[in-house]
Amino acid sequence: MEWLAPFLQNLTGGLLIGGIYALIGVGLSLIFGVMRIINFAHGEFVAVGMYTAIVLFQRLGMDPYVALLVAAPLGFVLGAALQRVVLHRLIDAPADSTLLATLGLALVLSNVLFLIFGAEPKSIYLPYATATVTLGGVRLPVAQLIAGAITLVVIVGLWLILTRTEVGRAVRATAQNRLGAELVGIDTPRIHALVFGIGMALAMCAGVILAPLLFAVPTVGSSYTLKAFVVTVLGGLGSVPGAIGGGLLLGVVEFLGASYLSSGYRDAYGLFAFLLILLLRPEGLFGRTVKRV
Amino acid sequence: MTGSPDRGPDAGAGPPPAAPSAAPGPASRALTPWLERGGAPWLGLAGVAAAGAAWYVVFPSSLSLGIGLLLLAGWASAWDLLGGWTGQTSLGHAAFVGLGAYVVGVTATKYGLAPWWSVLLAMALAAVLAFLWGRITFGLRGSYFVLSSIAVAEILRLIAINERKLTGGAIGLFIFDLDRPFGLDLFSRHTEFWLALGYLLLVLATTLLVTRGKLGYQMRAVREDEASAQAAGINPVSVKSLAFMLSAALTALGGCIYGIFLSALQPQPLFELHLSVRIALVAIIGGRGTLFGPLIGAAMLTLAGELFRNAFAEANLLIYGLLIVIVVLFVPRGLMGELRRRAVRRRYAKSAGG
Amino acid sequence: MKRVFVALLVGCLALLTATATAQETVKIGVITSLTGRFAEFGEQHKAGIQAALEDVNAAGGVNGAAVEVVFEDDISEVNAALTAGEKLVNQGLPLVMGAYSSGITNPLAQYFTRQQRPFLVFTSSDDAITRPGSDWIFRINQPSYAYAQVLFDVFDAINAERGAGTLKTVVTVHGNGAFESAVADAVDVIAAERGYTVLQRQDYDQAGADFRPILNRFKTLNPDILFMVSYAADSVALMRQVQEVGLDAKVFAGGAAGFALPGFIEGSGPAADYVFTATMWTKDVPYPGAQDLNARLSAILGRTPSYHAAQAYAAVITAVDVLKRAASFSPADVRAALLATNMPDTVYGPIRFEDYQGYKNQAPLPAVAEQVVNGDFVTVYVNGQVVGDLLETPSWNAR
Amino acid sequence: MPRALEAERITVQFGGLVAVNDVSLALDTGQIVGLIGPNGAGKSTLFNALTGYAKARRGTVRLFGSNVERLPPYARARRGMGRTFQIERPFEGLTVLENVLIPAFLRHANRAEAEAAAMHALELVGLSDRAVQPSSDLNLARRRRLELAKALAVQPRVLFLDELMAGLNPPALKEMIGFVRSLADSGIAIVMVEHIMQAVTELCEEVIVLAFGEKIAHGAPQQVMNDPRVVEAYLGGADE
Repeated sequence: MEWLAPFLQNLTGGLLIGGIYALIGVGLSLIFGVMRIINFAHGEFVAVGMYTAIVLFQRLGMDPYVALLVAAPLGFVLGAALQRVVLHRLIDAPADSTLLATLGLALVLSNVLFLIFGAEPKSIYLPYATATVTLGGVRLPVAQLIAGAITLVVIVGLWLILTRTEVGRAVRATAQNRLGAELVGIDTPRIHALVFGIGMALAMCAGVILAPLLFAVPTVGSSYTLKAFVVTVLGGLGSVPGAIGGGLLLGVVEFLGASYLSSGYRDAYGLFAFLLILLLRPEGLFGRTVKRV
Repeated sequence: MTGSPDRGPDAGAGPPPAAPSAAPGPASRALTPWLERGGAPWLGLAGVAAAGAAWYVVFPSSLSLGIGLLLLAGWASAWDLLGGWTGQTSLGHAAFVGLGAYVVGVTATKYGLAPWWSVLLAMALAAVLAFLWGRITFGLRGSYFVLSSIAVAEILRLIAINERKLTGGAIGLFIFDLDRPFGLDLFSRHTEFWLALGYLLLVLATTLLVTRGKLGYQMRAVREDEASAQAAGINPVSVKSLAFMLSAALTALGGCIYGIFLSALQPQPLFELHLSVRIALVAIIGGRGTLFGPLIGAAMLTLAGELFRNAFAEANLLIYGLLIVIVVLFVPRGLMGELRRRAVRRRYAKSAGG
Repeated sequence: MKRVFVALLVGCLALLTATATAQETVKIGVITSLTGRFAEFGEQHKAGIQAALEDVNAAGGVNGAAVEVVFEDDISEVNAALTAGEKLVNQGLPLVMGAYSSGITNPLAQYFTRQQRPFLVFTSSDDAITRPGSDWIFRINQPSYAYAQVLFDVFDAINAERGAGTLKTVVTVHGNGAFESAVADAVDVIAAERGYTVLQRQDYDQAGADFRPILNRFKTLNPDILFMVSYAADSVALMRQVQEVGLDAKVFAGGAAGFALPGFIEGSGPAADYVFTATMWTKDVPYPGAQDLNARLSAILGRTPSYHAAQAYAAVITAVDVLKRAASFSPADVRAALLATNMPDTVYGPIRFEDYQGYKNQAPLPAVAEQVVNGDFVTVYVNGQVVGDLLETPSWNAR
Repeated sequence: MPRALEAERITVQFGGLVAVNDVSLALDTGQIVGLIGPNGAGKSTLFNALTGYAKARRGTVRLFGSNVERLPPYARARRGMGRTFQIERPFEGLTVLENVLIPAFLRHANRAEAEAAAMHALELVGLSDRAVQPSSDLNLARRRRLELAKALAVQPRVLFLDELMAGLNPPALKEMIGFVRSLADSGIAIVMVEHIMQAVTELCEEVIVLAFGEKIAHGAPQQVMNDPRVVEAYLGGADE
């Protein structure tokens, strides 16, 4: 049983990082589900979140977990504005156009971060960032536990909004059938702005949570965009619960792969899983069929 | 490389066939019918060749810049076979650039293979990779192909980094020696410039020939409407795969030249997403599904990059990001696509009015 | 649209033809990253070069002619660097120097070798630049091997102080860039030579990585030495996670780059204490004028300079010395002068170009080791000698 | 002598919903069969199952005696199934001639021959004077004819027409009816989904009525129209 403790250590490590992947993936999947847009700027939203936390910490000494209260509404407003100003014009354009527009947004965002903050990596040092608690022989980092708890709260909140409120019903109706939703009087452009705002808010929250754990560089976004893609494809494009499962799975796959196989291929494990899913079960582990007849 | 004047009529890449020419001047009596029958793009190709030669004469000390531009234009044109004419956006074409460069590097340094064999091998490998990749993704509905394209390029980059025995890992591969085909020094910037120009012309000529033939029309049919294409007896998966294989092989060919140009190969610049994105955006901004759009896009963005170097370079992709948003919103067909659409309208209006 | 295009073309023409004009000065070409992701280092280079130009021109330049530096920005990209290289070669400059990243310098070195023009490297430390090297490539700065070497010198010193066998086993974690991999390779080689055992070596991809899987794995191995090679962002994440995972080693060693920067201490907090790191130059090196140069560079930059600035300073001093001695500015004569270089007391140490251990035209300078003590870098090993206390690393529980 | 098309016991299901249940039909060369029924009766789904665009859960489809039910749509097209789409979709950005050139390539690899065949198809439907026009500029009636020319260019032996007559004005309708008749006379078997009763009664010898995915009547147009079940299906469908 000598292997068990390290295995549990790795498993919890993977689940904790997977929780953050889930938070990023949920936003991407929600946007896809409702708007049919693959948002290439999603990772950049995460990066914007990290920098927001850093600025608030450095200028105002604000604890990143308090900064969430600023970042979430800010992300919502920015996202809704982006949707209104840019993406709304493309609502009836081919899927490709919106995809390219978000790719353009991604480039603009990461380069603007570059212009403002420079290439130098930035981070936040919190005394409790390296603290741990031990539970049955497994060391759990405090910062990651807080991150996991916040992820849980945010996701449960989102679920409540989607299932228990009028707005949530409108969102789900729009996701199922935009035309039908319009026929029953739902203001779908407003719903789109709302959803894009929520998506960006979730991504920025993930960024804020990551800020004390990792480092921010302006180019960090693209790797999170890629992770979000893998997460959503694993879970099934457009499926919010799927994205949660996909995120946790990706975290565990990466962590175990890096622990027991080779760490150099860490990012490749997720990508291999991604291709394997496309080959064997393209609808994702939790999704509906996408194979052409 | 000049075209045979008796090509069939065509309206996709050139002027429409049947419209009887209004009033040919006496001097252009022989030329005009040839242009009408689709000779114009060949004339354009000759113009590209002449412009390339002019660059060589006028800027003899800026050959590297020229090589960079020609290769980018060639890659973007090769990308366009799949991304423009067939409508399958790829953000992973750096995979083929890197593959081409590495095949030349590995075979030259480890096995002493002559470069022309390496080039053939690289093109074949690229085509095989494209075939398998298409197998996995082209049967799926939605944006899976574009997502997978990033994933595959990333995986190749990680392989190049981790399989050190083959690729030299992160430290890379250094090409010190190459055979001299026909006594040509492949390391000379002069040779490389002409190779790059020839490469671009080859890609453009291939595009022109393909898009005027059966495959080219099948590619467009698949791009426009797969259900309709199937009713015409077209298997979308195999048309997409063929276009992808062609695009991949041509991109890898350019990668071979690039590998020789650098002669120090490292995974990071060769396989990175940045390069894939640049290839795709150059083609899209210039005009997808047009013969000269990708070339125009590459020329514009390269020259703009040189000009605005000091203003923008701290964030040197900013200009790409802004341009792509502007193009998507206001010029969705790209520069050449927009010009061509207007020209077609005008010509049709004229022929309908006259 | 057409007008914009014409304007672009004309502008480009003007740029390309605006090359060398009349020359009463001696021009040296410098290719570095003034913009793009390595711009931080280009700025350091610029500061060093500015200081050096003041000094050499005050001292009469090259036999009376003022020295001028032609900067070419490689925008942190290899294509632009090669374009710049070609431009400088075609301008007929007697000597060109550069660049920051090994990924950029390697292709440049290939190009200058083919063109048979001398090229002076002063920051890129990839071994492959001068090993095997070529007749035309010269390097002032220490190769990546030196980063590992100086830390193993420290390990040997610790073994000598606390008894042989105190430090025996090593685990290595490194980024998968060219430079980090090269240092990790050097660790393997030196460990084998000096009787240490490398238990395991793991690499990782990209900044912002999560190192816990690797560190958990290392923890089960109980290594004496944790050898880390990474850039700035990762160095902080690594030390934080080492503390978090509770990986206790007798020595934490940061081979290069990230660990020697002030940002490492700022970001890691107390976790940075006791870490040994290799650097190429500090204000405490026992070479004449080091403190003074450091003060001047600080004034120019408005912050603490990194060793890159000193390297650029040394490069200009060396280039001027070479051009003074060159029989003519022909490539062959400049190369001959480079080969004959012998500058025993520059602020960067004694500079001459030698062939040794497979290197060619490489200045055989040792690196410097520092230890972080109470949130500050303390120089502990210079020029083959221990110059400070080598503090023992307490276990994480005891801190 | 095998029949041109024989479909037996076709069943199509979407999730739990049975869209087409156990429907059979057969026809010979030169024959026209009409497929009618209220909206949502499963006509288009049956159509798609026959041409390969929808997956049949059960049942067989034989084209001149050989089974094609496992083949994808393009393979059925190659074996002689031609079809039009209810919402006509010309290939945007291509001219009228190029639109027809694409299916014509199926039978002629050589560009000149394919072009001649495409021109021939355009002449058949009366669009040859529009050959160089961008296809997006055509009006509805001409788009319909273009759609038909595209279907004809694959040289079908069995032709599926999906609401070809919908929205045409009386002269255009009359012209189209005459044209479909001549196609049948030239030896093509035709299955048509149609709402325009004039076209159905004038063209079809046999009509199949679908309601809620079931075949509820089958026979000559006049006879079927008087079937009480059919009347009820239409009325029932009307007040939904």
